Amino acid sequence: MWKWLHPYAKAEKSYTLSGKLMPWFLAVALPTFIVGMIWGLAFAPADYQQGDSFRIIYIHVPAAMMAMGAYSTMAIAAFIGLVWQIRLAEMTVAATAPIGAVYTFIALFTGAAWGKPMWGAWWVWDARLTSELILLFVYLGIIALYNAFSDKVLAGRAASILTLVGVINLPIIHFSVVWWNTLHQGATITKFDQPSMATDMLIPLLIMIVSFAAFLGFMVLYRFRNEILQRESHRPWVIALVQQSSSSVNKRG
Amino acid sequence: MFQCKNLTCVREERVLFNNLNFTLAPGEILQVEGPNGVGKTSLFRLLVGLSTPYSGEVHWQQQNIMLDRDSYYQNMLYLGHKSGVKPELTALENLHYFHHLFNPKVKFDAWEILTLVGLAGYENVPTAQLSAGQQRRVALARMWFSDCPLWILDEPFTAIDKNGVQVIEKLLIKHAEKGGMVILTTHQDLLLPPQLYKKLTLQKPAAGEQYV
Amino acid sequence: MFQCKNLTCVREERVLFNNLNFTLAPGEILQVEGPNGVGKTSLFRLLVGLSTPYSGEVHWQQQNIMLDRDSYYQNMLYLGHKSGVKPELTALENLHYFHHLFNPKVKFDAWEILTLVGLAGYENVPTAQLSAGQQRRVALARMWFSDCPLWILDEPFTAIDKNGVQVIEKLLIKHAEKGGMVILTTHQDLLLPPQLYKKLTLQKPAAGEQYV
Amino acid sequence: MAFASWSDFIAMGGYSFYVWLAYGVSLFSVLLLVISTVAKRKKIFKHVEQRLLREQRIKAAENREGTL
Amino acid sequence: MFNAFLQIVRKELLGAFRQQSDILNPIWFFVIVVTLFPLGIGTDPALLARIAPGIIWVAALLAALLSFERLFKDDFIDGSLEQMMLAPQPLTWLVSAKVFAHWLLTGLPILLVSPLLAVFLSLQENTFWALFLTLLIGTPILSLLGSIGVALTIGLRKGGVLLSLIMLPLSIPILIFSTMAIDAATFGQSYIGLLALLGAMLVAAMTLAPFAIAASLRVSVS
Amino acid sequence: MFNAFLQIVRKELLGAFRQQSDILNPIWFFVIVVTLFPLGIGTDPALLARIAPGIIWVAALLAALLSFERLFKDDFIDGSLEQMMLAPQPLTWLVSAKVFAHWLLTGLPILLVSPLLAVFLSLQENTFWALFLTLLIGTPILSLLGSIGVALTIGLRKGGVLLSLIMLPLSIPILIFSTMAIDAATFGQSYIGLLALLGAMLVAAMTLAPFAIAASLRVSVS
Ligand code: HEM
Ligand SMILES: Nc1ncnc2c1ncn2[C@@H]1O[C@H](COP(=O)(O)OP(=O)(O)OP(=O)(O)O)[C@@H](O)[C@H]1O
Ligand SMILES: Nc1ncnc2c1ncn2[C@@H]1O[C@H](COP(=O)(O)OP(=O)(O)OP(=O)(O)O)[C@@H](O)[C@H]1O
Ligand SMILES: [Mg+2]
Ligand SMILES: [Mg+2]
Repeated sequence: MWKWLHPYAKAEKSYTLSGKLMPWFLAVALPTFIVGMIWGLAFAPADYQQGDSFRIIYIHVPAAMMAMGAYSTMAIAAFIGLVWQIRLAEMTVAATAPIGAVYTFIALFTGAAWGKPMWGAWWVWDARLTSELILLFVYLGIIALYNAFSDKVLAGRAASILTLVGVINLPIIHFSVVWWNTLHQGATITKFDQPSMATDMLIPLLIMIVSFAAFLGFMVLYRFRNEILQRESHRPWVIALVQQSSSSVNKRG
Repeated sequence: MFQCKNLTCVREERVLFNNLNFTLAPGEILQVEGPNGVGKTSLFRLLVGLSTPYSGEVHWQQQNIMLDRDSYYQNMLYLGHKSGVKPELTALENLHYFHHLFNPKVKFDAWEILTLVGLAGYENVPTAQLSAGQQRRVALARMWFSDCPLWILDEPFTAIDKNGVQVIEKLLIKHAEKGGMVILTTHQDLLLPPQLYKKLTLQKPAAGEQYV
Repeated sequence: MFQCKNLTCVREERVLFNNLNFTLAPGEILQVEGPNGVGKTSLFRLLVGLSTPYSGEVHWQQQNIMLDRDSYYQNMLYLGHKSGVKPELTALENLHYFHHLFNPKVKFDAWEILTLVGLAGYENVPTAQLSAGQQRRVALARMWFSDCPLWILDEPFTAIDKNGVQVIEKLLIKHAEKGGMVILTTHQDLLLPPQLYKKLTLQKPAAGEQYV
Repeated sequence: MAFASWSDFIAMGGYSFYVWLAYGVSLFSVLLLVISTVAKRKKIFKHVEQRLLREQRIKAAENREGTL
Repeated sequence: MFNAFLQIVRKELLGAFRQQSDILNPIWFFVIVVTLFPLGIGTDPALLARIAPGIIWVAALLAALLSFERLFKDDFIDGSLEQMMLAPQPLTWLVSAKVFAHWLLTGLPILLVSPLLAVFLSLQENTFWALFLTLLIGTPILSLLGSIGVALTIGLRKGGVLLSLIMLPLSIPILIFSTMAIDAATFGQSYIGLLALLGAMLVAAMTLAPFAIAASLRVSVS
Repeated sequence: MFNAFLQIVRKELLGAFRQQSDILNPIWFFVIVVTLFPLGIGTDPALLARIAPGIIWVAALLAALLSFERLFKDDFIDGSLEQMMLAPQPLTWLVSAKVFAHWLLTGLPILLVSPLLAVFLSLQENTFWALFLTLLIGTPILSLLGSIGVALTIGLRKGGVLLSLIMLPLSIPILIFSTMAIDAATFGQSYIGLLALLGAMLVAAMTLAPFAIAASLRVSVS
């Protein structure tokens, strides 16, 4: 697709393109977030077993799902980047990792805050929980590796390799509930044929999932643009951009 | 035939050189010159395929070296700033290892070669216990039994004494006479007669070329 | 006054030199010469007190250096094969550290000195990302703000380009003119006029002196 | 509306601590992510400006005599 | 090509035997870690036997980890790694030789001392055999996975602890399956399925890891 | 003289902060090791709580161990160690600064994350405090003892595992007293005596170790 472009122009083109896409993602993420959160917190009915503590689900589940989603994105991007030698794909990997890590952290933390009232402990060594913790470690490893390289082209490639190697953990996370008997809930919403959840509860959850996904997209694009700027900072167009922004600041102040 | 086509090197956001071109034919010696930090080592690491250029290609016998590393490496000997000698092994063991890994088909007598590089009597001392110059000599010994036509030497004379430098220069001439090629850097003046070698002087990019 | 009295060095059962004596007065430059592996670095490590001699003593101002290290080290600057520069710190940070640890009383402007050693513009780059010669320059920069009268330099010119070598030699002369002393080794010929420096040539011990 | 009053809403059926803690920490960490991302962009811009200055310094130093 | 493989293994072993303590080091480390636990936890034999397999496995993991530095780092510093990357043989192949040598120097010794430790920690015979088999299959996987980690972190100064950060999550699956197999053995159940799973992981690692290692090296050494 | 001390500490911290991950690394390693155990041993909270102090202590020991290499080894390789030995200040003093920096970069972070781990391993409050206090007194001793080990092994290539051999036996007394104190706390007994003992060891180590380190360095770097 990019073949007809001048090799140096790819990055600049993707920079502008992603800049154009960003507002759209934000336009989805923000309203859905507000609607979903108000609906979930105030309007959805309380669970007959868990009472109002179940409202944590509206961040817990989207965060957990998108944590895995982010990793899958990274794995695909890493594969593309390494096989077809596309540097932009490697940048995507680096751009996504911190967001995935934050989502994973949120899933873990909200899970813990939910577990205390439900199971009576902040933490148990349950398969689902443990595998989520491992996912967090994998994310942190990728981020640390990326930051440790000073040459960001090499850093991107190293992070991509590690991402692919880390894929072995994905099936373990996914099947952990099947393999071990566990305290944690099995699939409830992903059984599409017969969702075992009241629609009143389900709809805000779906809205929140959309919101989290759109926000993921927005942040990936933002960070992706950062990566491009950082790596291309010896190119005339970046320097023009910098000089432009600093002069506009001067005008204002 | 060794060709360097439109090579551009960018390190940490700085352009070191831009669109570098040169060709080396059999029998030629090329000295790459330039002040500290101009990019000689960076260039050499591109030439041997240890790092990937920002743009441009290096060709060996009309073939991009990145596409066929093995056949390139069968014909190329690189000695860098780091010597690649294992300090806990003796000089003899190091040579044997190099021989088996790089030039398994060449017949050679390790003791003889160690004598030639001035290490007679030190054959069985762990390399870590040799002096800086002696350690360097163990690495340089590879030139004495290499059958590769292309030698790429990054400051081969560091830590070598005067007599040693002369001996190595003679070896380079002999190699070129047999149809080999040599690319080297050094901050000392070569003692070779000027008609025997070409020079390539790297310079800091001019103001207009700082950004690509 | 720097004196080296009956120094004998034995390494791994081999005698490197035997009963070495020399004296250095203020304003003198001494070049220690000799082929690879003759024992120059070993000698220097004895002179600075990093290793203990087999026999003999080193005196600074009539005082054995081993007995009063602190006052000796206040007056001595040593640069060895290894540069002592921390690769993860920038050139600037390295200089500040050296300044505080070795010459806290000297007033100095680190930016100015880095410009003098040719590192203008590289002040805030981690040293690991500099070229071999540039890293060496960070270490050598200490000579520009050192107030120590005695400099002991083991191959200070390695990896330094031609222009750099000249500048350093000028600095050495200036140091000697101010009453300083310099002991150095190098395999390159010094460009200084011969009356400005003395030479000490180390030789392999003759057959009779191989065992002490 | 699942709650009768504001105070009911805040109380979250007795689970207020856990629910609000979960929401609070989540929002906070997302906010941190956003802030650090925006700051990163600013940092890159400043870095490039500094580099431009640095290049000027190199130019100036090239004209000086007697440097190593 | 086989010759190159043998030469590399020979060089590694020679270097290790020259530094005599090097061969014994992983064993000693392993033994010391295993003896630390009874000190830290208490000496109740039933408790010890219960946690023994876990401890032995964690100790094996840490011993492997500690010795990884030497696998590539020294070679990187003295430049012999970059020379290896310029050898006219496929890098994947040469890299496999290094990993094999690493296993010979760390995995194998651990296997050899494991009977001794079984006695120390009052393991039963059945449990011991499960432990031994999982170690036999698991330690090569550790060597392979760890090598990827080292290859990625080699160019970085102070990659040491970063390496553990990268490697531990990757080796957790092996740890989990191994201890599951050992638990099964303790309760007299069949654990052949889990062993087969580990075996499959070994085969996968053996075929894929050399490529990952070679690619990582090309990134780190540049 | 104080200035020299501060400068060395500053240099170490700067270097660690430059490599941002470097500060977090000991913590992460520590956290990961602690999570390995439940995976290897089983997830029964009562069992975990029982062996938790032992695990945390062993993990602290290993984290310290892994980070020792960097304390002097890097300095040795790049020659800044020999420069430090030529500085016009007492070597014992400079060496203390390095040890202090090491503790700031490994011991302190471990103290800071220990509450988190207490939650993971379901520790009780009383036990946790005993653990915290023993770590507070014990980790500086580890840093001091370990430095002697590094200083001794530094000139040797591949001293890494040798170091652990030297250091682990030295640190066993600390481990034993600490776990005794924690056990006492668990059973509600007073453990002040044991803490005092540890404190005495700390004072002894602080006064004597710098001399041992300096002397070892003079031997190793020659
Ligand atoms: C630290 C603790 C916890 C962690 C790490 C955690 C992790 C996860 C993960 C990874 C998922 C999978 C999302 C997906 O299907 O992609 C999930 C889903 C879910 N979790 Fe948790 N969880 C924790 C605690 C809890 C608690 C305490 C509860 C409730 C009592 C809970 C209820 C749920 C529910 C209902 C789902 C949706 C399941 C589905 O439809 O697939 N979680 N959690
Ligand atoms: N660490 C060591 N252990 C044992 N012997 C050593 C050690 N270092 C050097 N030697 C021996 O001491 C002799 C002198 O070494 P030294 O490094 O002093 O030589 P040098 O004159 O500095 O040589 P160069 O010009 O190569 O730097 C050498 O022959 C060497 O074999
Ligand atoms: N690892 C690295 N990472 C980033 N930049 C580097 C790295 N190594 C070198 N550079 C930069 O690249 C430039 C060229 O370095 P290089 O080592 O190629 O110089 P050189 O010509 O070999 O110099 P010397 O004569 O000192 O060996 C230097 O200005 C340096 O700042
Ligand atoms: Mg160079
Ligand atoms: Mg020398």
